[in-house]
Amino acid sequence: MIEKNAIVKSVEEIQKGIFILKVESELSALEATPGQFCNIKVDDSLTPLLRRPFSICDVEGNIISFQFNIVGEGTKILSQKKKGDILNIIGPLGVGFNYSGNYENAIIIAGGIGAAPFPFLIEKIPNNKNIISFCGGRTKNDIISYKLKNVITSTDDGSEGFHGNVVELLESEIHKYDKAKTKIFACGPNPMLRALSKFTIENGYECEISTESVMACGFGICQGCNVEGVHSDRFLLVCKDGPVFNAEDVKL
Amino acid sequence: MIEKNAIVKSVEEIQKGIFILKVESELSALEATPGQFCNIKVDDSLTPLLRRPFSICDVEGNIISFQFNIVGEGTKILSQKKKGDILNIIGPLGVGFNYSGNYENAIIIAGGIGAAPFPFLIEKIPNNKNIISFCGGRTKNDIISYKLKNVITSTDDGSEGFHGNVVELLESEIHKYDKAKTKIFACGPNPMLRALSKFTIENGYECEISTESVMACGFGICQGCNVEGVHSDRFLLVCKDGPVFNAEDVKL
Amino acid sequence: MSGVDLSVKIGSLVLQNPVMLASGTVGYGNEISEYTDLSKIGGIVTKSVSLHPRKGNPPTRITETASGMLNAIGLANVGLEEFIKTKIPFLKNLDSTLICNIAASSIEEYVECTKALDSEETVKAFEINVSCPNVKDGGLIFGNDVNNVRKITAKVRAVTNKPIIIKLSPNTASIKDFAQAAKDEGADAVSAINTLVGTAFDIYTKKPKIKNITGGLSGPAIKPVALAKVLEISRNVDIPIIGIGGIMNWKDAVEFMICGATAIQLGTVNFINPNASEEIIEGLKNYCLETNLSKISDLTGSYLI
Amino acid sequence: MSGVDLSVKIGSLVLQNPVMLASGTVGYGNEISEYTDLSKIGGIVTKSVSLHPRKGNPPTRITETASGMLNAIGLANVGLEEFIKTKIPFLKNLDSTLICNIAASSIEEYVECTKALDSEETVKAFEINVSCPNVKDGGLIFGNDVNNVRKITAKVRAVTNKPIIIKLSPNTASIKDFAQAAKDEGADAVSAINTLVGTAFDIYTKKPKIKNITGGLSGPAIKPVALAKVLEISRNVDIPIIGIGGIMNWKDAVEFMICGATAIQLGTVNFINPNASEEIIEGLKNYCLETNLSKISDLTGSYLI
Ligand SMILES: Cc1cc2nc3c(=O)[nH]c(=O)nc-3n(C[C@H](O)[C@H](O)[C@H](O)COP(=O)(O)OP(=O)(O)OC[C@H]3O[C@@H](n4cnc5c(N)ncnc54)[C@H](O)[C@@H]3O)c2cc1C
Ligand SMILES: Cc1cc2nc3c(=O)[nH]c(=O)nc-3n(C[C@H](O)[C@H](O)[C@H](O)COP(=O)(O)OP(=O)(O)OC[C@H]3O[C@@H](n4cnc5c(N)ncnc54)[C@H](O)[C@@H]3O)c2cc1C
Ligand SMILES: Cc1cc2nc3c(=O)[nH]c(=O)nc-3n(C[C@H](O)[C@H](O)[C@H](O)COP(=O)(O)O)c2cc1C
Ligand SMILES: Cc1cc2nc3c(=O)[nH]c(=O)nc-3n(C[C@H](O)[C@H](O)[C@H](O)COP(=O)(O)O)c2cc1C
Ligand code: FES
Ligand code: FES
Repeated sequence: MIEKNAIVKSVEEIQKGIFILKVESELSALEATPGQFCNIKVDDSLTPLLRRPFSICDVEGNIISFQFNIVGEGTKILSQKKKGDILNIIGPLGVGFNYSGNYENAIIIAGGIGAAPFPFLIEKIPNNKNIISFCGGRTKNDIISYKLKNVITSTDDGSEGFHGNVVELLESEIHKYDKAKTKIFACGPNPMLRALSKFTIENGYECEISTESVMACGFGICQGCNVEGVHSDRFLLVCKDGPVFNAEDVKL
Repeated sequence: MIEKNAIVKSVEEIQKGIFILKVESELSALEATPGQFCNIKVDDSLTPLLRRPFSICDVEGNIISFQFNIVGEGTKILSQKKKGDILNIIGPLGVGFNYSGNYENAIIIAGGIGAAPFPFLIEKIPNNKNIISFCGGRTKNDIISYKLKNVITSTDDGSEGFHGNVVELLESEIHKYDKAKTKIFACGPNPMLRALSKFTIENGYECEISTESVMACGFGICQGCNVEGVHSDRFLLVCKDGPVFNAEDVKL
Repeated sequence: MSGVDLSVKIGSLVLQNPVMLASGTVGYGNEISEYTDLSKIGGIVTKSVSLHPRKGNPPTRITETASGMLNAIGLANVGLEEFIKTKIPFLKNLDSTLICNIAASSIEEYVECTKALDSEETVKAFEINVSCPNVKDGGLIFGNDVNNVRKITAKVRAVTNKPIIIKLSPNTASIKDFAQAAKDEGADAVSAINTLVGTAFDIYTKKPKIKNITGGLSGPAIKPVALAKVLEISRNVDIPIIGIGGIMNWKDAVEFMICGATAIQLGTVNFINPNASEEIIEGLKNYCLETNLSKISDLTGSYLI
Repeated sequence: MSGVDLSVKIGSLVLQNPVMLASGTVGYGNEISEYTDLSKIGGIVTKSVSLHPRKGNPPTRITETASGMLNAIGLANVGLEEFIKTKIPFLKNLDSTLICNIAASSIEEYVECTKALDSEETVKAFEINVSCPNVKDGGLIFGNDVNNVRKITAKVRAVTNKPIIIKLSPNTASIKDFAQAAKDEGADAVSAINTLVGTAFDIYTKKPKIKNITGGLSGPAIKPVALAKVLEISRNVDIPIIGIGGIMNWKDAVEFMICGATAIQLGTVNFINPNASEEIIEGLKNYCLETNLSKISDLTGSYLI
């Protein structure tokens, strides 16, 4: 975990409203684990005041990519960055996905911009595993499959792929995979993660989810990013204990 | 007085730390008087919150120029504007120079960035008048003579022109001009204007000075830009009663 | 764009919409009328008027802070007589609801001013400023003593039948007590908040950036505090509230109404965007359409907590 | 870079420089020690410790505002026992001056906590938090009653000889009365300010953005208010003041010291720039050199008004 000025290499709109930001950073990107995030100060102004957290999307040498959509002022400012701009970044932060283990099928569940951490995960998952990516969105325009592998899609409005949400898609497909040899990695909006956790817990699937919470610091000093734990009498911190949790360990 | 989005045409650093910003605006630049100013929102962020006032430096068709140096955050942001950026501008505001009248010699006194309003004034002063520009600065690097005419310089450190301040320079040169046929137009830091006013009042020269004050609105509603008047039992407002005053009308 | 009822009621006063311009931030209406159509707004509150003209504080009167500004204008105003003679005639022609804000250095002065203006037909209501932090005589010394607020309200109430709004200070631990006092003595509404006391110093001259030493903090920086004060009153006292503090756009206005405001006032934003009022009225209308609200007054106090 | 004496004194406590880290914004020091060298700072104030562990408020606990943030953590902390067992050993090795901040729901609890920690050699002073706006039991109900502050100070004073700092609430009309009460009962210093009460609502769900409904406003937005409170105490009460509120850089720190602060604390800035403390110490040193100040303590209260 270090704080560093990174140099913007490019900001590209890969599809309507979805951006890939690439920065060059001395921070040892190589030490990062998929699912970890960085906390970015979008400029040196007092508004927005706080850093903005983004999952590490991809790492190539000392180039780190982030994938994001425009939500409010912070992401709008990020989307307007130009090559050569300086961004102050803290990271890598938090606990990422545990992709070791002897599963055979790695099932990725991405809801909308929840696709962000998976290019990096896919790269790190050992070659002998079978990777399937389920990507859901409201409409076909909301499906993001940037650098994903073996993509199967679902849309709420049926405009592409399975007609329904991505958890329903998973439920209809999961019988194809041997439960004991399957591990699920998911990221997306809270309602999706809630539905998914319910399914994986009830059906005994191994499942890790990457969660979100408003954050002030991103590294454990503000206590602002708490989430109710299942086996814990204190709250868990998304930035330190997460953002990736075992589905059965948190109550979203 | 209108509020309009203007399009940045260029920002050029004409000498170390001195910038010319050109914008294209529907606001009837042609109606402006030299010495008037515009109040510019440097971006749509909440910091800096208030607009920043700048004298109109020059007008060519619907292109308005401003000349400025970097003081704090607002001017720093302005200096980084790119062609095509949008700036919200209110103007022209305030009372400008009264350059009509039957004087023959127009003497311009510019202290540092106080040179800003004079290109426009020089353009408007009738051709049959004799224009002399006295420009002062701390060092030769602080002398600004952008688009000025018949420039005579002074520096506090003697690195260029007269060794001393610009008021002392004026005092040493003024005997060359017929008092009754001379009008002085000045802009610069308050101590300079104070010294100048003292001289012109004591010696009976006609003199108009362009003053500065912190401003919130720029058009008379906040009462924040007051200055002590000489003949007035209320305070004068720099933004409405000024920024240009007869030297004998204000106590700086 | 039809079918939305934007009107709101403050006591017997009906406003065509909840957007008003705050005292001290639009003078007497003339300058800002070049930028915005005052006939469209809910109401305009005049710069505080006092019995006699006040020169106000010497320069420097204002300074910028993070997302805010400090001001110590010192209630500079033309005084009652001049106000009636020269300002009211202009305001009469604006076709806007005029609320006269009154400041004073003694309880008697509040009463005298109100009495004198009561007969002015153009003046539709009074806002009593008991919360100006920037003058020694009057203002905050009243605003921080609940008994004074009680007395002033009662005495002013006795001399006018027009709606009375008491403008409260946020510089107190329990604003609800002041709102309750105002209500008890017959005020029709309270407005909240006036500015917070603040200061700023130059680190090289070691002098305060504003001559008065302290000033009143306004602008977006104070919005969370203002919202909490409005909510506190709304949850404890049954009186119409006019919400003020850091409103920059229609979303902020909606937030105040949700927290309990019947109407809102725009202050500092007028300096930055003199057409904010029209934009906010438009935004409120669209919000009502978007959320299927036929009467904006239903928004007031609609918080879910 | 030599010849500047940055040390300051708070009662009998000598700090190597005036820059401290504020309670609740650096946990117990371990996380931030990865970003900044804690042995260089003047002191570190722990997250408020209470007699028993507190889970704190459920999510959402924080939200951003214009140049500020609201928090309602709800004094989440490990409790006295765990603090002594696991946190103090780590803090002992940091080679930094440790000040223990204590929160409580009753006067007895303040006393009990102080007593238990008095024997811990690592704890060099106590900061008594009578001003947390985010819990129902304790905190602000003490902080807004001058008699309670008086009582708490007296009782805590009776059980320790270590320096006592009373952390004051800004949510009051007259903070000087509270500082005077603290002084009268033997406190060595006051710290000012804790957060201002504020709120924010979602305009579509109509729910508060933080679960606790209101939270504490911190960050640059509150700096002008904090400075005014420090100045008010400084001009009226002869007691060392620790200035807190919106400090982002060394200039802000200087401004607080000019207004009367002997030392300062960094809060919200730690979240944004965890190395701020080192940068500010460096900036203070340079300012002293630049302005020919051989002892930074001469800056305290050097305002010219
Ligand atoms: C661990 C983590 C990883 C994330 N990874 C990504 C990613 O890879 N790509 C991506 O597009 N987004 C990601 N997000 C969400 C992203 O942080 C928000 O979209 C972003 O902060 C919005 O900032 P804004 O200023 O544009 O929006 P605003 O709504 O103006 O922000 C206001 C405040 O709310 C917070 N906020 C708003 N939305 C969210 C959210 N969904 N989660 C957390 N805080 C939020 C902001 O940080 C800020 O404090 C991640 C969030 C977390 C916690
Ligand atoms: C009528 C008028 C005309 C002006 N014309 C010019 C011009 O043509 N060229 C130019 O370079 N400058 C001009 N100035 C000064 C210019 O407005 C300031 O330099 C600018 O506002 C500084 O903003 P900042 O954010 O960079 O500085 P900061 O110091 O960060 O600003 C903080 C606050 O102080 C105010 N402020 C700072 N310096 C001044 C100043 N000298 N005068 C008034 N307010 C100030 C700012 O407006 C802002 O409110 C003019 C000022 C006035 C009043
Ligand atoms: C420059 C200035 C002058 C003000 N003058 C007055 C005044 O004369 N009377 C009054 O009641 N309030 C006065 N106020 C307070 C405003 O009416 C309003 O309550 C406050 O600014 C908070 O709102 P805002 O954050 O939208 O500005 C003044 C505010 C400013 C900024
Ligand atoms: C997230 C957060 C948690 C805080 N927790 C505490 C606390 O436990 N005890 C306390 O005395 N103050 C607490 N504070 C208040 C700070 O110590 C400080 O007084 C306040 O934030 C103002 O300073 P700032 O503007 O620099 O943040 C907390 C502040 C924040 C932002
Ligand atoms: S974001 Fe600060 S503790 Fe997690
Ligand atoms: S700047 Fe507002 S009145 Fe002059």
